[in-house]
Amino acid sequence: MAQGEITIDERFCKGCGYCVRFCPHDCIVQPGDKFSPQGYLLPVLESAERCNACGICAWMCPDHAIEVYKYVDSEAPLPA
Amino acid sequence: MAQGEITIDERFCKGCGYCVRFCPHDCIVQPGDKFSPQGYLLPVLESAERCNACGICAWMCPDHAIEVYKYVDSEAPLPA
Amino acid sequence: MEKERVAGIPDMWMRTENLPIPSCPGCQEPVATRLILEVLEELGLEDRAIMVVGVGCSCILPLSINIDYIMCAHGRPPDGATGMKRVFKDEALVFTLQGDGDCIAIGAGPLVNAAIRGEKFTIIMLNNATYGTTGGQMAPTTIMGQRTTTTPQGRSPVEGYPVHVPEMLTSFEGVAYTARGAVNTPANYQRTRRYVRTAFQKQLDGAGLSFVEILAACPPDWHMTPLESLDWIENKLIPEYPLGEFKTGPAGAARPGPAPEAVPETVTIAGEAR
Amino acid sequence: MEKERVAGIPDMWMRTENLPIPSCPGCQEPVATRLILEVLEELGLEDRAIMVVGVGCSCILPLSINIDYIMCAHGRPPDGATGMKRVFKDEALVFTLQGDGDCIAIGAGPLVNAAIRGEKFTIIMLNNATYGTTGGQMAPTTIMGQRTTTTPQGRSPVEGYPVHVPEMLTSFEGVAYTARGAVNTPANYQRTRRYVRTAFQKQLDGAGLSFVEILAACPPDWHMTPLESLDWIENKLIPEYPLGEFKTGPAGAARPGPAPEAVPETVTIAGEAR
Amino acid sequence: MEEKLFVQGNEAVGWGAVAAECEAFFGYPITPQNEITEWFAREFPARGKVFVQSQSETGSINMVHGASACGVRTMTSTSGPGWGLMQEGMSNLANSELPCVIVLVQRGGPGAGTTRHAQMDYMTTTHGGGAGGYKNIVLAPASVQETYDLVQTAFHLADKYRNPVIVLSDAILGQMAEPLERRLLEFDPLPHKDWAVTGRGRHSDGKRRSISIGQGFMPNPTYPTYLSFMEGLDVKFRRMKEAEIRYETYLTEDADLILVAYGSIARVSQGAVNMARAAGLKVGLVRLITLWPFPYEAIRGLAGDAVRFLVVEDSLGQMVEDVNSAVAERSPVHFLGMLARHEPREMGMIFPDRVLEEIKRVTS
Amino acid sequence: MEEKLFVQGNEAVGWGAVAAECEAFFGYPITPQNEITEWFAREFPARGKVFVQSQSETGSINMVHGASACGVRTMTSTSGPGWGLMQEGMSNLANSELPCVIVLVQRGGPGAGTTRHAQMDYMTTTHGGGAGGYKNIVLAPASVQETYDLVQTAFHLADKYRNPVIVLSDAILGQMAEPLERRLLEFDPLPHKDWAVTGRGRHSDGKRRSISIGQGFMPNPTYPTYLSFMEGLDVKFRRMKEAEIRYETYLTEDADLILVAYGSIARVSQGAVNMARAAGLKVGLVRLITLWPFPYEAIRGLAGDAVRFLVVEDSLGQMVEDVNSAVAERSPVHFLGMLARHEPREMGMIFPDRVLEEIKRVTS
Amino acid sequence: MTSGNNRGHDVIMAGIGGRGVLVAGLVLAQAALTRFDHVVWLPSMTTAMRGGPCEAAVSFSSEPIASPLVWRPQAVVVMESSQLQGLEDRVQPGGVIIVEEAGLGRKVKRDDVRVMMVPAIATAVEIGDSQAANMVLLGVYIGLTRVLPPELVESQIAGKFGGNDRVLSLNRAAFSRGLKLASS
Amino acid sequence: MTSGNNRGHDVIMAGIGGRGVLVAGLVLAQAALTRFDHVVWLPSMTTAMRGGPCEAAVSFSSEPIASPLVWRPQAVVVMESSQLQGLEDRVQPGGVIIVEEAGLGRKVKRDDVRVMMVPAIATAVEIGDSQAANMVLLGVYIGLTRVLPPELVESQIAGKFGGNDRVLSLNRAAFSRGLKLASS
Ligand SMILES: Cc1ncc(C[n+]2csc(CCOP(=O)(O)OP(=O)(O)O)c2C)c(N)n1
Ligand SMILES: Cc1ncc(C[n+]2csc(CCOP(=O)(O)OP(=O)(O)O)c2C)c(N)n1
Ligand code: SF4
Ligand code: SF4
Ligand code: SF4
Ligand code: SF4
Ligand code: SF4
Ligand code: SF4
Ligand SMILES: [Mg+2]
Ligand SMILES: [Mg+2]
Repeated sequence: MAQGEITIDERFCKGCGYCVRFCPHDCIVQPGDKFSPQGYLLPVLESAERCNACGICAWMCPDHAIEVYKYVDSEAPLPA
Repeated sequence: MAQGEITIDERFCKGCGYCVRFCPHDCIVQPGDKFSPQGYLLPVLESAERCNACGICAWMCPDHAIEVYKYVDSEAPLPA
Repeated sequence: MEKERVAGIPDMWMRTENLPIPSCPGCQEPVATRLILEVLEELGLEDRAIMVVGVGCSCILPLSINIDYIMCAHGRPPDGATGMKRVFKDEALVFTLQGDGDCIAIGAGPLVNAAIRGEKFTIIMLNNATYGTTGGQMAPTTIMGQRTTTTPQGRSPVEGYPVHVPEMLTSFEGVAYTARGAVNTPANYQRTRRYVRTAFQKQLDGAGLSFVEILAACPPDWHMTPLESLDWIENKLIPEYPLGEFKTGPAGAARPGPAPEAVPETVTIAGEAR
Repeated sequence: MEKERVAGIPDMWMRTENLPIPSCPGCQEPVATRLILEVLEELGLEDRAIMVVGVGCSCILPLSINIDYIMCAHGRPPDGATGMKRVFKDEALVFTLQGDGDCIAIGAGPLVNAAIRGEKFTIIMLNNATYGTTGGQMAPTTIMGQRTTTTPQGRSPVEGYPVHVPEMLTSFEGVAYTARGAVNTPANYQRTRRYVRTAFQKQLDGAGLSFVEILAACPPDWHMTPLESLDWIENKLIPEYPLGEFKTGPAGAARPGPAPEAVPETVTIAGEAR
Repeated sequence: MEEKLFVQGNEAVGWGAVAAECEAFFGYPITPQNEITEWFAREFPARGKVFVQSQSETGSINMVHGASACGVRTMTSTSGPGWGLMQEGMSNLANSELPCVIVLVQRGGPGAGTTRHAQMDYMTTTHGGGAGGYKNIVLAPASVQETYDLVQTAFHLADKYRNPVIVLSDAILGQMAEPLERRLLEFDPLPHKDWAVTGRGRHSDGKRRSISIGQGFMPNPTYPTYLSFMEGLDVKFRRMKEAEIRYETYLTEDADLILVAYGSIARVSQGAVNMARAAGLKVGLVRLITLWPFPYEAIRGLAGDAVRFLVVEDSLGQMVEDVNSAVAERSPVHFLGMLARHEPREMGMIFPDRVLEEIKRVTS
Repeated sequence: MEEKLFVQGNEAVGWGAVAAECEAFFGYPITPQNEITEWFAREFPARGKVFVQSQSETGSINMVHGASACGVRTMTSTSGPGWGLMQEGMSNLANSELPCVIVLVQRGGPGAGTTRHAQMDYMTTTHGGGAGGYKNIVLAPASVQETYDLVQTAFHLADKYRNPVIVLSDAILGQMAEPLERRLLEFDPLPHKDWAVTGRGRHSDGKRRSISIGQGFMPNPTYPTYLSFMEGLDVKFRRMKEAEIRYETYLTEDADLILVAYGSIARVSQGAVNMARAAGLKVGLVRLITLWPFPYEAIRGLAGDAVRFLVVEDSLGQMVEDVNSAVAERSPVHFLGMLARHEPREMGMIFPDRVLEEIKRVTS
Repeated sequence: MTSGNNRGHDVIMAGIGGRGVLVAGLVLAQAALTRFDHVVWLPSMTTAMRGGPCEAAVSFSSEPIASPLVWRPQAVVVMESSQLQGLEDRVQPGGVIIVEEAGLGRKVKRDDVRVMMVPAIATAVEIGDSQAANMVLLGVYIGLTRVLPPELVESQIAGKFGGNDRVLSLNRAAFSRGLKLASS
Repeated sequence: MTSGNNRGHDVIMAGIGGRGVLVAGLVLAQAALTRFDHVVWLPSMTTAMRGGPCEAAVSFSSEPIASPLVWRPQAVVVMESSQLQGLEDRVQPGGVIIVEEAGLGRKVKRDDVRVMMVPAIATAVEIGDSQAANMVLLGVYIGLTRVLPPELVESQIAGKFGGNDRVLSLNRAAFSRGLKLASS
């Protein structure tokens, strides 16, 4: 069950794919047909149910394009 | 018996006393009352008979003021 | 369901007119910077921190960071930081953020002499193994065989060998701390964050110069995709530049204070000199 | 009795108009220079040797030395020597003769980067723990507590700590040899002469940068007599600056030639850059 | 050498250096001259020549110093901040009387300024720079072809006078591409560099050579004293002033307004002159090729009651001071500078149309 | 502050800095300014102020950069080769609009030249230096007292315009000792340095501050674009030109020959004027105090058919170019330079008697 | 003419850095070189920004070209719609404006020039890579103005990207799609 | 007068570096300061040589001193005989030349000035240190010219060398030996 969620701001994302690689729960994918206004390949949160709001995708995002939200009724402790 | 001798060029000597300190046979002294034209305290070869022309006073002289001569009938091997 | 924001754009990041960060896709300089901001926040130093940047891709980042900063000449952040730290002393936390070219090519003189003087600030060097800003020329950190626009055949011994700054700095008594980190994995990110925290702490303790190198991807100048760049860091850069702490002991603690040896006459009027 | 000249003014020394050497009484810079000349003679290099001096008391000595030389900017001999050695390659033996201030204060950038590039010449640094030429200011090599005109209370940690150049240089792969000698005793003289010979030999072998530091007395700026200066070398300088060889192994031999990793597109027209 | 290329001004520098048989290049990256350094990195090792990426511009100029002392032709290039870092070196080269070529691709200043075009280094190259009042010839090309040609000329003049020579390009000229014909220029023969430091064994007279930045305080046979050295430099600088002035006039004969400009802005100005002529205005152009020595006499000769001058320069006003000095109040001198750029961001430019506007304003 | 000292010009720099409440000095040894660095090493730490011996002059100027950004008064000093090494820094300071004072004690150039007196840095300080066409006020004292006074003035002007100010001394002035009265000069009040980088927590508005050498390419609220920055600098430089010209005339009213000189040579020239007047010759002197801005109008005002000028300068001819430009052919301009020194070694000097000789030659 | 070029053609291609606008200009210039003695290619970009505004001015003429700076070109090709602003007014009457349609929030106001709005990015994505949008626009420009025979440009494309098959066929395809768009 | 100084005294002391000529001049200048409002001490030395030529020009006057550079002094004091050469002709008629006699291979040619040859080094060695020759000559100069009362100079010596008894008594002794030599 989803413990959190993320948003990806398409104005800022440059499609590097780091979030895709580092999400420990493989929540994010780059479908390959979604482009940002500037022409970058956008990632999307595909498996939201696996997200535990660990924040990794946000720290590793070079463009500060990701915001991570934890569902408050979730009890899981957050790293860092 | 003297195996060699040295000359000290008074035009160049600046009286540092290095030759005096480093002669392994204590051949050189600075008498204290002999001045170069520029007013430096001059050293003199006092105990010439002990000189074995080792050359140390020459290398250690910062002013290249000393020339060392070896008597040719002397057999002693020279260092360096 | 209620939700709470737990990660995202750092509080100290100010986006100018909602523009994207002006760096290339996959550039890790903003990642390294983020980690520094986290440490500043953690230590509560936002109000006393002063950042000193030189010239390089990292010099545009402080435009968006909500702390005081100066940008000074290419290679000269240690000089600028010396001026600032000597003036402010304990009142400010002063750190430089420099590219590798800035820090150890044109900036080698300032760096080494800040180390000699045991200046009490922190240097953070971003090692991307190239000159990013000017389009990917060789840096002193470029690894053997790496192609750049000035080593089109790959760096060979004709151009020398990669330099290892944290290792080199260990020989200076005025240096309190050196380490090398990376941000190519979440684990390395956290580890490097600890290094930066320790480095700042050394400064707060007045222990001497503290130095952290951070490996950072520069995909366009490596002629790779961002993801390939991360692999290249793991497989090529880290083997050349091992991560870890290289000096942690206090500097200078063993030294007594001044014990004058030779007493010059006080001469107020100069004699001959060159 | 017949007599044969066995020692004295070096063959390569040209006295200008029978004037004394223009240095202070007891200055050991001419002693260190003499030792270099002996090695050049021994290796038969007089005709191929080129000396590069910076600015300092040693820069007037080559006026009297019968080999080709250039004097370049203060701290810049490694740059000048780079220019020369790259042009002449094996055809010349190129070495610098630099003061400590020249070499590691203003000259730290050129020195470190010559080490990074693994330049194939030799650097000889005269450590007299001060700026002799300008009248005895602090040098990076000034020892703790030593009084100079810019550390009138003695060097304290505020001014940092003495720098150990041969030790520092060991971390560079492009450096083939480093050593520290002295000329305060005949034995040290001979030992240092061997270091200089080895350093030149490393250059002839194309092994990389070779470096020899030589401690040398500067009596006036130490505010001592010449003989006191020699004692001070023994009792104070050598304990701070241990004599010996610090790196003797070949540099770079372990490195393969270029093995390109990343292949840039050949772009002849520049894009955006700073 | 008939090959025709389409290259950037910065690349033409490299081709010019090859034509001049330059043997060693030392450089440090800086925009907008990176194509120069990269050209040499690519092309010089392949030709058995020396390329070294220095650690800084101070490094570059001092490596050039060493290489020049060897007697080979050598050069560096830089821009803005890098030029500042070379000033001690420039002064030392002048003291040492070492020939070399420095290509300065101007960018906007001061400080880090911008990496874009500007003409803000006129004063520092012609009047200022480092300490000690030395002088150096400054050549200002206005096309890719002329960049190539003047690099050759620069090497010749450097050797002729044993003095550094500056080729003053700019970001527009350096970055723009034009066709280039690789022709070898012919120059008077030069004496053998008997003064070069090559190792004692290579000198025909068996006597050692030396090159020193301390000429004047370290006596040598040529200059036993400081004053003899100053006299020597004075004579040399005067000779340059007499022999090396270069400029071009364009439609000045009947002109009642004469534009004065150099480099890329001379091209812009020429465009404006063409437009003005098309509109029936009697406008001409003096294009400076040497900025130092400056053609004082020539400009003074053109001045007079019937003539006005308009200096066009992409700066806040530098060369205009020399034009003023040359004209000596014989004619009015107007100035159109960088504040006339078409837009406020760094990409703002002075277009020919803006110059035309000014021509009309001044002549009406 | 009534204390009267007998000190060298170089030491007067230190006392002037104390009077101006300078807080930080960064310097590197070089003759003939060593007494300055040593003075600060001795006196500043004792007063709780900052003294750092830098690793080079490039280091000095960049440490000054950092300290100035903190909002404190700060300075450095150097000579010849060291000045060359500061040129990138000067250009950066101008871009960053950072106030500071640089004391340049001129020595003979170019290159290492000599450590002795000369006036060969007029052009590099007033016209040239680093890249990018910035300007800075140059103050030229002519006595130990005036050195002290002008150091105070320099700090004031630096803060007033947020720009580096140069105090141009020379080896004679720096080394000679004269009585010094330690008087505090009064200046108009200056605004608080709200721009200083002190850490965000110290700003009253809670907003962060920044200082950058990239003004023009990195937008900031004051200068959102490069051109707005250029306009800002242009206005500032014009304001300096209008408000800050300083010079002194001596017996010029009835003079048919007017000497123009600065620094120690102005003193020599004044001696010559006195001798000439004693011999019945109508000779006067314009002594420049600001070399930049240059008193063009004042000199032009003195020019005319009945007047000649004689520029006396211990160089091969630098300031004479500006005098020529100012006079604009209204009067003949003669020049007496370093080639008139009394002997060829570096200790050769231009004595008043030699100047008198030239006065007689010119007026006869 | 306004650049003082007597007999020739001036075009400005504008976009943002890293999207190929300079290369497109260069291909054009090199193609022009086979027909004209005088050709200038002048790139220009910003200092501070990766991905900031960037343009290439290309002039070709049978007579010497005085000014490399072109104030009033016969044509502008705008690859990033935000760039239209500064360029629209500068095109000579009777000239051509070609503009990327993505992101263009408004119409071109000029009515004394030919205007074409082109879905270049979309077309390029269709072909396989948004990076080829530059060649689409170059194709449109050549198709529309016919200042040079398309074959000349095609052979330059072949020369430039010959080393990499994928890139070459991508660019070729993009260029001919552009030509087609122009004639449609 | 020739320096443009209206009412005062100019003296040049010359020697070689490191032998105290500058200090002797400074002691004189500081002594003069207690009597005159305007005093200039101007040292000068060479760049390249330890032990090269070196001189101090001292001027004092009741009126402002224009030129610190003195071409025609009232007196010269020559501590190194080789320096006489350049200075001999410059002394004003009626002035004074004081010169170290050691190494002086010739007579002073001027007959319009007072000349005194002094065995200063020898005298100093006699007292205990050749380094005190400067004070011997200063004593001779003061004794001969009486430009200042000897006590003023003596108290400067006391002030300057007060920190070191041996040096102080050496310099004092040298100065008074100089005074005596002058009156003999
Ligand atoms: C004195 C000077 N020389 C050269 C430059 C041009 N320049 C700007 S940044 C840079 C190097 C950048 O490399 P690095 O420091 O490694 O930073 P990166 O861009 O890789 O982050 C250079 C050479 C400059 N601005 N100033
Ligand atoms: C750029 C520059 N700065 C300063 C100087 C002045 N200067 C001459 S030699 C020297 C330092 C000498 O010290 P060191 O290198 O240790 O040599 P030493 O005289 O002790 O042998 C200095 C600072 C100079 N010549 N050039
Ligand atoms: S917050 Fe963690 S789990 Fe959620 S998407 Fe990001 S990386 Fe994956
Ligand atoms: S890490 Fe950030 S920039 Fe990269 S793809 Fe993910 S959201 Fe986009
Ligand atoms: S040669 Fe040797 S033994 Fe003879 S005096 Fe010299 S040091 Fe003594
Ligand atoms: S070592 Fe040389 S200079 Fe020193 S006292 Fe002996 S001879 Fe004289
Ligand atoms: S060039 Fe490299 S370092 Fe610079 S912004 Fe791009 S990726 Fe980052
Ligand atoms: S100052 Fe020192 S290093 Fe220089 S000549 Fe004198 S003793 Fe030698
Ligand atoms: Mg880098
Ligand atoms: Mg030293």
